[in-house]
Amino acid sequence: MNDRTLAVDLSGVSKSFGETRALVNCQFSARAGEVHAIVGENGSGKSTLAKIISGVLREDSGEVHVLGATPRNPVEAQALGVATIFQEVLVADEASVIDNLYVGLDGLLRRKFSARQREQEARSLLKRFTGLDIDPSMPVGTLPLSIKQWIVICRAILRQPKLLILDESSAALDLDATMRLHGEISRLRDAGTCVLIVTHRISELVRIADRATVLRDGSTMGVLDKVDINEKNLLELMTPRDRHVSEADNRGSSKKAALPPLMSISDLRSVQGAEPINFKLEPGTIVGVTGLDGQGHERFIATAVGIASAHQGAPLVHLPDGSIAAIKKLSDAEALGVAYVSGDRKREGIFPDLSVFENLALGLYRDNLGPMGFIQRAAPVSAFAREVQRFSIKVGNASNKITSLSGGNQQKVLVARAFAKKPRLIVLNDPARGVDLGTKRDFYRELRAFADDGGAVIYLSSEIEEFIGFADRVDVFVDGGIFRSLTGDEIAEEPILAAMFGQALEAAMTFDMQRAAS
Amino acid sequence: MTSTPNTTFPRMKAPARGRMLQWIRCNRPSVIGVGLLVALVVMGSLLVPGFISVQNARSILLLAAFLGLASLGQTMVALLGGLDLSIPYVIGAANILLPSLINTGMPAGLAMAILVLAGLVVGALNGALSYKLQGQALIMSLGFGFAVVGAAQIYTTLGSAVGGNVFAPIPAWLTNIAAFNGRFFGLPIPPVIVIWIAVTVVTLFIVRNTWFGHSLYALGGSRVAASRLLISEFRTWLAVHAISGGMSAFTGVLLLGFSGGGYVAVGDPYLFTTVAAVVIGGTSLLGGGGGYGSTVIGALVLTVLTSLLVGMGMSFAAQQAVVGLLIIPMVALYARTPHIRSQI
Amino acid sequence: MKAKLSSTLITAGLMLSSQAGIAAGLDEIPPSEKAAYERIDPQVPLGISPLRDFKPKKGPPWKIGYASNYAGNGWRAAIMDEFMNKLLPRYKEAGLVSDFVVTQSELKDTVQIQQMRQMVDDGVDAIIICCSNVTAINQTIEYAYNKGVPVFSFSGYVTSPYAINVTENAAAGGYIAGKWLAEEIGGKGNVLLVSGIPGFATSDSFDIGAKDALTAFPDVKIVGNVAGNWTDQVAQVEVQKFLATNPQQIDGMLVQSSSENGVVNAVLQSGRPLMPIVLGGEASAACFWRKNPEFVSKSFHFWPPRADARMVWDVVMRTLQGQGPKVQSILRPALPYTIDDVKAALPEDCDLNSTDWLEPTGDNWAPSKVLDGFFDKPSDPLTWKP
Amino acid sequence: MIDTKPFRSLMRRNEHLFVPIALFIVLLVAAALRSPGLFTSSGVAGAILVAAPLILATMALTPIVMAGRGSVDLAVGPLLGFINVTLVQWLVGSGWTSPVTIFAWALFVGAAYQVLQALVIIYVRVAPVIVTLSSYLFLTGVNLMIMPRAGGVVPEWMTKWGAGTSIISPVLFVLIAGLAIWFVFTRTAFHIHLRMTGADERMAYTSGVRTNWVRIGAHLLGGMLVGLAAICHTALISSGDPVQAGTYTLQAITALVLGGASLSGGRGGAIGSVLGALNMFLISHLLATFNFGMFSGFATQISFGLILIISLLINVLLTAPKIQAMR
Repeated sequence: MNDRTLAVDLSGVSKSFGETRALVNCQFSARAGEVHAIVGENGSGKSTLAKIISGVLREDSGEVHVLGATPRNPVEAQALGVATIFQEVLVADEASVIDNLYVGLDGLLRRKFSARQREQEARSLLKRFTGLDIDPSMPVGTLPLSIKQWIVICRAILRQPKLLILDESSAALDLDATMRLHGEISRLRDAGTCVLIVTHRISELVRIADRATVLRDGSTMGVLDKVDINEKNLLELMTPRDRHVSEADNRGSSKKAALPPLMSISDLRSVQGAEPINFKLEPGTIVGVTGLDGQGHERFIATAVGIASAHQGAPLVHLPDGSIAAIKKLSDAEALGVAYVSGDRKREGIFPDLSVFENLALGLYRDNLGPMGFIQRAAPVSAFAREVQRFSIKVGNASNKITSLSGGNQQKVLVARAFAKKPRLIVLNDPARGVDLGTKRDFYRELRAFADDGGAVIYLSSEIEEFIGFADRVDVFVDGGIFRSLTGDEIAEEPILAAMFGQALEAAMTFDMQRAAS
Repeated sequence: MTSTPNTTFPRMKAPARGRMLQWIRCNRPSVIGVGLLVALVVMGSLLVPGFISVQNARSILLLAAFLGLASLGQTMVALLGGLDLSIPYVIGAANILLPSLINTGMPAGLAMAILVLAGLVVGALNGALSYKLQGQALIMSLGFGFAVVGAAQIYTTLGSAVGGNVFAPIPAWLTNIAAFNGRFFGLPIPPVIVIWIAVTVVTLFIVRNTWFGHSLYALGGSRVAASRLLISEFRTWLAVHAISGGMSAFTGVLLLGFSGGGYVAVGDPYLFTTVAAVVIGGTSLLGGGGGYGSTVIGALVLTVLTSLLVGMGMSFAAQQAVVGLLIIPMVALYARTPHIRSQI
Repeated sequence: MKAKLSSTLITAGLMLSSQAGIAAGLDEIPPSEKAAYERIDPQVPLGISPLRDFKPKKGPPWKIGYASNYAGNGWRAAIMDEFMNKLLPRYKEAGLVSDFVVTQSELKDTVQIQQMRQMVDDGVDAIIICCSNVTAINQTIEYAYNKGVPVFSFSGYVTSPYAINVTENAAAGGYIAGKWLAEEIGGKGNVLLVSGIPGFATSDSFDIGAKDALTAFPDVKIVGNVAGNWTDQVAQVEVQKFLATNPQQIDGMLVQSSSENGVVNAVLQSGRPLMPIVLGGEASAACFWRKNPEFVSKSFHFWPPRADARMVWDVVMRTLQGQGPKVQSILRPALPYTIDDVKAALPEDCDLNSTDWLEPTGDNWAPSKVLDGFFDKPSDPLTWKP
Repeated sequence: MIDTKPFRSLMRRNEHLFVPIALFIVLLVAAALRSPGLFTSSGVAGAILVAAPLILATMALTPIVMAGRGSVDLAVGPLLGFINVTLVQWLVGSGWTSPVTIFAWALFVGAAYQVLQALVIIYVRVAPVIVTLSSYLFLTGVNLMIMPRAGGVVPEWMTKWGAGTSIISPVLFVLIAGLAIWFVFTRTAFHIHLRMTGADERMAYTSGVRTNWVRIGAHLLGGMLVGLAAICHTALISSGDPVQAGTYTLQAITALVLGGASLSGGRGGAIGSVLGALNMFLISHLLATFNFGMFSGFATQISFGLILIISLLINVLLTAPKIQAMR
């Protein structure tokens, strides 16, 4: 295996975080001068792999060879010629653009570049990628997220890497910018750089990757050459054969009668200057919400539950007694029977120090306060038993800390918390992020059952596949407004993709036709 | 012993032994704290003659009671990831204002109530102004402390020949509360110990059984997640600072019986010992874990340790050095910060 | 062992200081007052006064500064009262003093240094300090001296050669107190030493003297030492903490005055039987004594505040008037008093919480006649004519 | 047409200095009106003498705070005291009084202790505020064990330092030496590493900054400055004192905040710290002119408290709109 042309060569690498096994006897190799994709579902271990290659994490066992050595930390990796762009946009807001670009390039005491050189290089680099003339002495904190993303990319390019790792790094870029990034990647590849792209976005890598390694549950499932890189092959390797999403068809059984809506939104602007949003949600429907990153769909979800305030207008909830109330803040949503579940469970979901039971019960105590405001435990206890059953949560001991559960089970607890409140409408923000397919299937089944009982669901996801066979309608956001609402057979990958990129429906159809023909 | 509201789920199925291990794992700081306490008492009984005696136990409990009362607010603020450095100054201010008010002819009980109320108000104000500051909130509390104690000293010095400290006849019942030979309904227990026990029980009950208590832990665990459950960080932040101010004032007025007169520096030892009690008890200063039950253990450990060191002939200075050295291993046991590698 | 060591040190110190004294200014002292210079703390400077030929820059009337470093006890309060309400009006009327500036540094040397320098720069004619750190402000005193501003330290000395110390002989006071206590407890037992503020002149001198006295009583053991800061509240807290953590028997309390009432209360609160305690002049403790006459046999004026204040004021005025102080340190001995003196001074229903002081009767502490002996051109400051 | 861009960017980078500079000017004007004596040569000399230890102690805190993780060093006062008492008790007591020895000892002890703290923070992974709290208690105790009460003498050559009669004084040179160390430090890449580490440690770490070395370096620099502060303090009080140096901790933190540094890291510098310490000095100087008498100590305390509160609130108001823009 010690091929000289191999920029990266990992064999038998394992890595665990406590109980969780992120990588199990994983094999991976990439050559100089190729674009190599690392693909897998969330939680398949691809980010862990990238971090081991870039020296941030150390393997528990196995062999790691990166550009002829084994980097023990980012400093060593960088000395070898590795540059990594991490998932999170890591910038120091208070520092200037120059400092953010050149950080880590100097010696411990000696500066390697003159101030003038830095200033010019920074200006021209940013001009090249963003097309904007940005003052490099500006503090980064005042710049928009997309520019920050470019700063992080430019930081890596400045290092003239022999190995460039992009870990889901185009998240904050629009289509045009993604194309420019891909151009840069091709240029680097042609100059002999090995480029690793870590992603779960199939469409992205179909276009650019020379080879792809697919991970599932921390192990290598296979390596595809350029000609074999297509959606079917990738999905086959990424997901266990017995658990394909399409098998679980939870689509609404029939067309709903024209019931009065549960929620209606008219002429709402969640972002200033965007197209006004009109949105209706009838009982029994599941509406998917999606868009490319930064297109306002996340902001819309936040506005719908009152976490963010709208720039204009407000979502209205139609109550059973016929009255209508507006959601202006989160407490309004709560009072009107609208529940919210976030997929970012580490940040806005779980309480890591509390038990499994408390994590669920915390959502219920306030509705069940007894005399003198004391907490009553009877109702939460029975709700807990009911929800554990419903979602078949593997709890172990309910008084264990929630962090003792797997990610999927943690997420189930959070969804169960929303269910336990018996809401009329559930809003979910990418709840299936990083959970296994079994859990996803449980979610789809229970959400469908909830809708069939007269509830309604708004479901945001960045993965198109999630909507297929599940959502009754998919609203695709572009530039802060709903670009297109898709229903029925339109809920398929190509039309949604086309809508996400702001293309006309016909274009999507021709695209589809062309594919069918080829 | 811990007050973390990790309610034991009613239908526990695990076998008894596993349950025990589980419990120990969940309450590791408390277990370590109690273990340390027992070890110190055993060492004391072996090394210091007269260590195991009613007299000594009473002394230790009395000193621990003051520390414990002063640390209540600190514990709650620490649960939210903050520190209240105004505690010693509020204690000092209350300690000089009470005799000053008594000198004006006000009944001592009324004066005490007014001061505790004033402490609550000052604490709430501190909380309101420091809320936005996050990392710098402790400096705000320090500034508040300076301002409060400065104002109190100016007030008490006006029209008095003594600067800072205040001399006044202290009612016998107030002295009795804090005296070593104090009696509680005829029992030879200084009432302040009973007060501490009562405060502890009430606090643990409230934290376990009210929305406020659960809010504390929820916010300490994850601010955003808590806000999604409509827990107001501002209100809770305000409340814990108010409690801290109120408890500091309460400790200050109780200490009057101990000091025999208004003595502004009576609170000084509590600047860092309250933090030490909180930390040794096992409440993480990063927010989230621990609780007042832990702090009670921490206060007892600190006081027993001090008594042991004195008994072994160590000077005050040496005691302080030993306490300082003890803090790092204790924190390293249960509140290490994660390695940067795991934060990316 | 320790006691022995310190006693050797003291003896050595005594010899040294007396030699220096003979060489320098001790023969300038009126023979009748030489007794006050026995058992002196070896660090007290005894040279010829640097201000013998002092002439003020201007005046009268003069502007006097009082750089106080503490205000938290009744003793300091009594001094302030004497300065502000008794002496100042009288000397203003006589046209000798125009202004009296007070600062307070809360026991922080650096703050006191700043305040004193500021006083000099703002043009005071003399500075009074009290019971401060022995060496920390020496540079500042020199600074003041070079700008023509003499500094007077009362109730405590500084080692600077440029200051005049007007003080009681605290080491001798400590010796008397220690000897009395040892005898009072029958020459045998455990003693707790309650110091003033360690590192400050009077406190250290007193302790040196007290320990020296106890070397004569090998069965008397000092089992602990706490700092009472010359403040009842501090002493009460510290003694209570000591008693709480030390189960052993305590037979006597060697207390520096201005905290004796706190110590008495601490013992009462601890539930232990009352043991002999060294009393100074606090009216509160004296009142307790009046009500419990068997408590102790004797008490002492170690540093009566009002008399001390009058003495330093007198010396400041005389120096500014160019009367020429002969020596660096003007010392007074401790004065004993008995329960009869207390009965004469306090009514039967006296106040146990009083903040007053018992003072030596009349002019006993520093009679004009005696002070005259310390100056080259003596004259009563109030009747002095330029 | 004048190019205002460099000026604007300078302004932007130094926004946090607006408040301390404004306060400094106001205080100077007030001092000129109330106490012209301050502006004489001996007035300035005295100011340098008295303010030098606080200025240096505040500067010592600066790199440590800049390194982030909320690492305000609570132990700076007791460490200053430790150097002070060991100088007087051990060195002078053993006859080692040459300036070289004294300076070497002060710098070495300060740096060594701070590096020790850095190592505990890095490898034991205990939050800095707890490490320094532990140090505070430990050193306060140790200082009293080394020297139970104030006293002792300083070396012969140092006794003259405390006079403070002319502006050009040894203390001024020590102060300049401290500023020079700082200036040299800001010219190196280490300064950028420090700022970046404090601003976002994860970013710095992944970008190849040796964050552990940076933290050690920050403490090393801080320790050397504590050593210089201790020398100035020792010269000021011409003796050893186990207790009083402890008060520098709270004073220096106050001065640091008054100087516009952010305790959350990344922001701060010598100019701000020096201004903060000078403002503290000027405030107490001004208050002393009012003849508060017995109140003077209390008036100073309440003023420090109120100014600290106001200064923090102004900082919040200045930075609040920016944070919102970021979201």
